Amino acid sequence: MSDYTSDEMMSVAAARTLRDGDVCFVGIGLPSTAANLARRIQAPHLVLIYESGTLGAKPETLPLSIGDGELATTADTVVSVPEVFNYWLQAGRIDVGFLGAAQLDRFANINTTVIGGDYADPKVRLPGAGGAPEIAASCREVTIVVRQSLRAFVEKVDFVTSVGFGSGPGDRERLGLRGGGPQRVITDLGVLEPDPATCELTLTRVHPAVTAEEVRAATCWDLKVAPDLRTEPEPTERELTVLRGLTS
Amino acid sequence: MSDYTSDEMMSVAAARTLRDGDVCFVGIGLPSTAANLARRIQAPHLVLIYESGTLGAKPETLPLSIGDGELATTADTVVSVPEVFNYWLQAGRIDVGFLGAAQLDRFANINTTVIGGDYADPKVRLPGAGGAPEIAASCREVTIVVRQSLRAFVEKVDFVTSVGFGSGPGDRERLGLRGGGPQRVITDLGVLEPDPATCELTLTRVHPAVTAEEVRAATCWDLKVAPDLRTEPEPTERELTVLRGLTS
Amino acid sequence: MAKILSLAEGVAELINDGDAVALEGFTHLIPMAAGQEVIRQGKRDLTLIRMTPDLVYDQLIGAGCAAKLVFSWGGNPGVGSLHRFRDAVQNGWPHPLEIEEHSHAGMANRYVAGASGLPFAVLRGYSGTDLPGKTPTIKTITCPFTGEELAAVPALNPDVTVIHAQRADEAGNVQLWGITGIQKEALLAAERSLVTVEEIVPSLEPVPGGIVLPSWAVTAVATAPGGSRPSYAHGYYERDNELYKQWDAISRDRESFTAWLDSEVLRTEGTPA
Amino acid sequence: MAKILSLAEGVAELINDGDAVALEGFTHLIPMAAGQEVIRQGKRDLTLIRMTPDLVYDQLIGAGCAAKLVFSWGGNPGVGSLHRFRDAVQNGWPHPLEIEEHSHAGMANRYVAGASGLPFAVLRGYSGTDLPGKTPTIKTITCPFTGEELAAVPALNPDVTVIHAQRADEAGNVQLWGITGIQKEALLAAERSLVTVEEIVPSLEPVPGGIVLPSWAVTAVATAPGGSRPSYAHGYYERDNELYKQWDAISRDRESFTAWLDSEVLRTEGTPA
Repeated sequence: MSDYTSDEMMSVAAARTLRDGDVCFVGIGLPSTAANLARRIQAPHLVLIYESGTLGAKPETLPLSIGDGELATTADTVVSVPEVFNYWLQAGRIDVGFLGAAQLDRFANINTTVIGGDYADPKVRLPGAGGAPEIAASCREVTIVVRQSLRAFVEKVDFVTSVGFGSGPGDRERLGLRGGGPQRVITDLGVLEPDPATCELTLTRVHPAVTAEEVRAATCWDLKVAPDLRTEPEPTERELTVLRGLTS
Repeated sequence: MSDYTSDEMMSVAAARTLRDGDVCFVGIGLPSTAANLARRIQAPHLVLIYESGTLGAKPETLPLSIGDGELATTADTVVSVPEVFNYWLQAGRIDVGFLGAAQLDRFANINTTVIGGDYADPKVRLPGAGGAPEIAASCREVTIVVRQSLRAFVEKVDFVTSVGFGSGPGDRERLGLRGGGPQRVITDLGVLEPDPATCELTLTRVHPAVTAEEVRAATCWDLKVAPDLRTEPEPTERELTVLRGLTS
Repeated sequence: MAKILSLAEGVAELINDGDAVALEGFTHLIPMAAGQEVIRQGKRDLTLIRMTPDLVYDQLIGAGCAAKLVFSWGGNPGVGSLHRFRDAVQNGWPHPLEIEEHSHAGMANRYVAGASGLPFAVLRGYSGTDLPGKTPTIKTITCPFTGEELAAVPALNPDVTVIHAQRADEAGNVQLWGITGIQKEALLAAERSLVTVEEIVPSLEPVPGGIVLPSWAVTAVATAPGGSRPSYAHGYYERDNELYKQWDAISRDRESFTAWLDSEVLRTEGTPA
Repeated sequence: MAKILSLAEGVAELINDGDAVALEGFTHLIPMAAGQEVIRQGKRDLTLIRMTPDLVYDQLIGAGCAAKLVFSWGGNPGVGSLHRFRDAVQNGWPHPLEIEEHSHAGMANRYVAGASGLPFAVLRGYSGTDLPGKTPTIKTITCPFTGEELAAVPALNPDVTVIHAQRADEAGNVQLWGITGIQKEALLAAERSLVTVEEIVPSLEPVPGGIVLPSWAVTAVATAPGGSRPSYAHGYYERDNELYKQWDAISRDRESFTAWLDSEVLRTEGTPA
């Protein structure tokens, strides 16, 4: 096994969660990397949908934006932006949505809007919502990919841009959110999954050579650890080779 | 001047009302005949829109249906049916809508749904609304083309499929109808126009050799006649030649 | 991914008695062969949904397959009446037909809402007409920003939508072009879908004005060459306007219709009239 | 019918101080040259509407043209932040910027409502997020058929929409293809429209995946070759990803941005950076 970075481990772990044939709504950056890796390893029929309207894109190289030309030329079809949001996302046709986060809380609610100060006069103005609130609402399941740190894994997000499980069990149903919500958070340290009873994110896997205590130390809230905590297998040579080919 | 039929006179009179550059929402039958005649005479830049989604169709021959293949191949662009109704008709982009009628009343309300009996058990079941209610509502103006008879020009329509002026002045505004409503009714006997004050259809022109009394006799209500009643000029040789080329 | 089936298998597997079924295609690509297969398989109590019932539903209604019709324009385009539709509404033959009547704009927006996963659609429509008094699925809604009153209509979500397209590839991706009408919305609004195609090809070459429905959004594809005659398939064959005109005489009385049904549909095996 | 103008004439005639202006193009065909012409002409107090402000609005905001921004995602795609946007929101430089913030789905549907002549749109959106509390143009509406609560957003109807397209014909019919995004809706929603194009050709050959905006629905067309760089024009030139990355350094502080503005926009005549 060659050396690999924690970011590479994160991408590989994210890619492994995708099943062949899944229809996947892909954001740019780590999600796009993971989805394109999965398509070359265990999920050759993964259907990639970018919010620019490209359905079934099969890019050779990783796009920088969600609207690079190669996404259109390799897609099964290109539809308008209203159509991708209304006919494809909102209608519940997407199996997996990938999201990033600037801040995340124990119920997997996401902030990508403002940090510090208040909304009208923020300390840091982030890009905002984009497609995320409706991806979080409507996909059958959501995978969040984010580096684990005290800055990101907070007790309470400064702004709820996209809803995970709100304040706990029953909230998604009350809010009329028809997708299943976040089913996993993949970080550079491990994997967190919502507890089936409480919806609280729980550490279920650590990456090789990472301890549960290290993950807890990078989390503001008192992170629960699953009794059957497992270790994510190391990246295979094939995974690393393909990943590095994609990102080089 | 050659002989011509009253139907030919009706088509010619309808075609003459179209101005070059008008954007025209065309139904099949007499409206399509009139619009295609106008495009070959005084309105070469008339834009023909059929509800099948063909924008700017330029058919060589008269289509039998509103979705004949030639409409698509000659169109500037073909859009979906929801788009033609929402983005083009409802948004108020159409100058002139053409409508037919099975029954018509003095306020130019149209029935194409049922005649006699009641709605649940009609004497005659007609095709119904199609695009007409929203054409009548949204076009800047509407031209109705219909043969004049006691059967068609009734005191009160059995069913209001498409609104002309409702029960009189102010009704269109009250109903939220944003188009200007019917500006003329072209028949095989003459032309009726709404009185600017009362909205009541008034005979303003008769076709050659037709008298106002003949028109009144073919109308159930007490049809008013404009003080400056004029006679529609006979079809020109050119109009007849082109019309017969289209319909043969 | 879409399954590739025969037309008979597709109709048998996807359409059940009592289903709400939309056979769509706006003047172009009308799924006539599929309609006749539904007749041959003796499906009953169907709620038939379609903007323009056309010959395809005149045949299904006359053959006794329909309990209800949801529609917006029930004529023979450019010719006149649909006599089997009229006979069912006026005289209850072969049995009474419940109707739910809209305008084209209303029906189109109902399919859009259905395809979008919304329970209703908003439009400027029906205002001042007698339709809302007869059709309970037309209501009003107030704009929360301007206070304007507009029409609201519920989403259409058929159990099954059937459309005809020019072609599909071997993976079941469907391509159609020319007048594409309401087919995408009708298909995406449905629980299940059957697409008949002129041919299955190894791969789909892009066509100007064409749309592609991905295999994973389609339930089944079946080849049915000529499957929309006497409607047409742009690039394959033209509309048979003569047959539309002849339908007037065939369908005008019950006897001639029944004779046609017997000889052209019931005694054939998947060959469109 | 669309008038054929120069870019400078088009911006001068169509855009007034204080207008609500949408320069649209979703990642592809972003009207960069038009944005820089707006800067050169010193337009002020604009309400800038755009789903993804991108470099084009970072430049307009930094140059002091904007009073308000209506948007859904304000980042440099694949790179990071829009520093001029952040500086305006966080520090009020060069002057305070009012914001009206939505999601992509909300903005897209607002354009659809605008293009459709409706006062509002309905979507499944925003539920449970903090956006409705900060954005007064998000309300709820109840389905009159099911009783479900959904989000309602008001139509967007810009005074002017500007888009970039691959080409137009001499009559002013506009054609674009590749990722067509939200351009049709944004243009049809506006009172007036300006389309910059790579070239004007004698006639438009159909292109797979292409859309045509008829001349009579467009106010003015202006040629601007390379007019969407460093965004791209499918079939003409590719996205300049390096320039997107370099923008991060150029825009990061006020001095380097001002120097760039001075040398690349203000001292040039219609040549995009």
